[in-house]
Amino acid sequence: MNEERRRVFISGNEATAEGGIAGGCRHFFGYPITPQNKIPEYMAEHLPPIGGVYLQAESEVAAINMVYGASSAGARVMTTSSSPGIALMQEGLSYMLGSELPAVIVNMVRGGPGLGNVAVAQSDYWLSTRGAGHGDGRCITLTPYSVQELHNFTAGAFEIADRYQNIVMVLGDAILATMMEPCELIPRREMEPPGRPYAVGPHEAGERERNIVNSLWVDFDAMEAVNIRNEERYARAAAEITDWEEFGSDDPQVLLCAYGISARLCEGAVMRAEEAGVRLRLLRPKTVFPFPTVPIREWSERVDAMLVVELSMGQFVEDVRLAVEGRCPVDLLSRAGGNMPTVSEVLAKVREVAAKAGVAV
Amino acid sequence: MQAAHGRGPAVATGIKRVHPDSVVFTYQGDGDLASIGMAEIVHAASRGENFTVIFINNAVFGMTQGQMAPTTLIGQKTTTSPRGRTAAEAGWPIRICELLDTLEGPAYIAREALTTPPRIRSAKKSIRRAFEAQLAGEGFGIVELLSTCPTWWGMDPLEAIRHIDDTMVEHYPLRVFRDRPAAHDRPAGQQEEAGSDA
Amino acid sequence: MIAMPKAKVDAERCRQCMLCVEFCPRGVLVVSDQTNSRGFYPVVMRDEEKCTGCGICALVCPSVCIEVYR
Amino acid sequence: MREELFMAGLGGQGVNLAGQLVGRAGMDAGLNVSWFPIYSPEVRGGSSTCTIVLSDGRVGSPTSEHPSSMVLMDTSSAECFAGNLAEGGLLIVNSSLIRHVPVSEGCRLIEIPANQIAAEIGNDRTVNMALIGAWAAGTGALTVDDVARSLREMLPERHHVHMPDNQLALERGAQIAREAD
Repeated sequence: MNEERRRVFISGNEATAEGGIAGGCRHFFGYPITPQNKIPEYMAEHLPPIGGVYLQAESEVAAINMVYGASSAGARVMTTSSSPGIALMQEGLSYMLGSELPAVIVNMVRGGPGLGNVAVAQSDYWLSTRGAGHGDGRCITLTPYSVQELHNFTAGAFEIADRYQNIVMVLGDAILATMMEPCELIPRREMEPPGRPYAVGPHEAGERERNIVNSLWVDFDAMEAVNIRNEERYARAAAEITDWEEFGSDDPQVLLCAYGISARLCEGAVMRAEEAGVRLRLLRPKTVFPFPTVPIREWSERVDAMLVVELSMGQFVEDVRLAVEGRCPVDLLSRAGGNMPTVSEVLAKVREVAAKAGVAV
Repeated sequence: MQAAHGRGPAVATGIKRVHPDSVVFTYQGDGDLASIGMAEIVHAASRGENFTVIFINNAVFGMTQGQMAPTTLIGQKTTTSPRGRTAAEAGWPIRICELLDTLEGPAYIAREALTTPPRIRSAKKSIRRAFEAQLAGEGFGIVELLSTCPTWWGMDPLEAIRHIDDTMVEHYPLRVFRDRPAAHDRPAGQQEEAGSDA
Repeated sequence: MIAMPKAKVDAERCRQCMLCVEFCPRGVLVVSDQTNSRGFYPVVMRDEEKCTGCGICALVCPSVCIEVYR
Repeated sequence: MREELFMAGLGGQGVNLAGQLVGRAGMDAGLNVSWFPIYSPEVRGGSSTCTIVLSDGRVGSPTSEHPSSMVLMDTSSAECFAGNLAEGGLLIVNSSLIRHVPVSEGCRLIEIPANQIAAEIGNDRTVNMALIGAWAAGTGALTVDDVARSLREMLPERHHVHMPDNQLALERGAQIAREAD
């Protein structure tokens, strides 16, 4: 695409909102919660002048059900929230997964459980990749690590949601939401409606069968069929959209695994790898569901040890261990509640992990 | 005891049903009580739960940086109604006291304003009365307090007080809506506290 | 404890909203020329003899940082 | 090239705006940058800090353990944060409010009477600009012209009337920094 892209210095929240608009979102339903308030505020400012709809719901429960309605009516629709609000949305998420409907949800994760605090955390990893409400459905989960990626991933999420008829969760955090960085904006343009043959809405008599959006399947086989279709979607997504980036030594002794803001800390550690005296490489997933199992498995046969860094008490590390299947030691450095390890602490842990694995330093 | 946003009346119900002799109250803002917690407040009031609700109405979500609330006035600019609230987009501001006054459950319902010394004294009196209703086992009491948010209204504190007296009370009239049994028959927002030195 | 009524402002907690200055019937409160550690110019008593200890300043103070002795 | 700047002051002193200006000016100068704030929960009053990373390579971590430069605007910030400065780093303090600050050996200290400069200019809101001018001249990471140009871009048109005051404050700060070296 040969369009000129404007480079601006903006916050992650603003980049996310503008990403939504660039991705074709014209309907936004939300409810205030820190640290993502700049997103609904941006939408309230920018959507009505371009013919879009911004509506502040009375709660997150209402917001996600407005999303459910708008999606079933054929719209590219989005909501954003932060951890406690996403927890409230789980009913709606589950209904949408059961009804096989697309939507884009952004979660700027904050400390928890409970009301927690408004500081950085990554403790909604399970909520997003496993537990989007009851039942078997799962959210395709993207993990940006910069303001630019928040913008690009949010914009691209609508396409992915429609392709797999599934919810796409963009998993940010309180730092990515509030920090500012340069960002090249994807131009807004008029977009065709996504053309969902299953959507409800007005149509000429005889034009098509009437559509029913539903997640109630009393018949066992019909209910199972929904789950099988979803599993097929996830298998296709694993083959088609699994994404990650690697950075550092081509012949690493220790592989760092981290996503989102933790990957930024690890990138800092790789830049100072000589201080640890270890050859170091970072593998950072850009998608965590589907998960980059294959590259992690491949590295597990070549490195002496892996170190996972996450701002939760050991959620993401489970997926890494499932990919490694015991081929190499996998250690964990975790902080929670708004605390983050420093780059020096990451490097100290790398030294420790390397020594344990018998790496000559 | 900290409850989730909007769930205060449900949590208070749980506490009061375990400890009926304890004094229980909730302290809720307008976003909390009139938006996400609308179901909880209506049902607690309808059940006539024997606790007291202090309801702070400043017509804005203050803690999350000034978004539109259900009580935001028509035309009022907030961070999520940047061109001013319109009824067409966001509906009309909700009058909680009037709404709860349609229910049989409540014993005491009043709206006061925290603006001038006489009005603040009147508010204290209403709060006292609501707690007395609880102590006497008369049931649910709520006092709505119109209060300022200078930061998100973009006013200095004095302008904000004037804004309540000049504008907000027009939509939210100061009144004792319900006092059962009507022990103290008086209009809100006017009467001096007995024995006051002012 | 002194016999004379007086209002005492906790300068550290004062946020210079000026409501007490506005409502004081005797006009005995003014803004200090020194900031507190949070960068506000707190209210101080100018004319202690004129204070009647009526308590209006404490009543209107949103920061609850005025105590009245009488 | 990599510069990690940490700024701290009271809410209302313009810490974040000045930090965003440095980030924006870094971007305009072709660098990779990040600006990362920590607010205290209170809107009025309370401390306010931010970290700006400028780099011609990857930014990596947007936070900094030992910033290579610091701008501290009030007493409590000086007490809390001055000790975190990197070895050989540059410390710029608002000497109108900060009377004493301990400086580690090998670090440079530049004292800018920023409130006084702003008072002389007759514009209270230029305190942060005097300090940023000193930072630019003291580190050489950006020029004062870079910063002024980006400030003009950042400010809404209706605030352009304040540009001469801001420019003057930037230059006064820079001048004191140059003389200190």
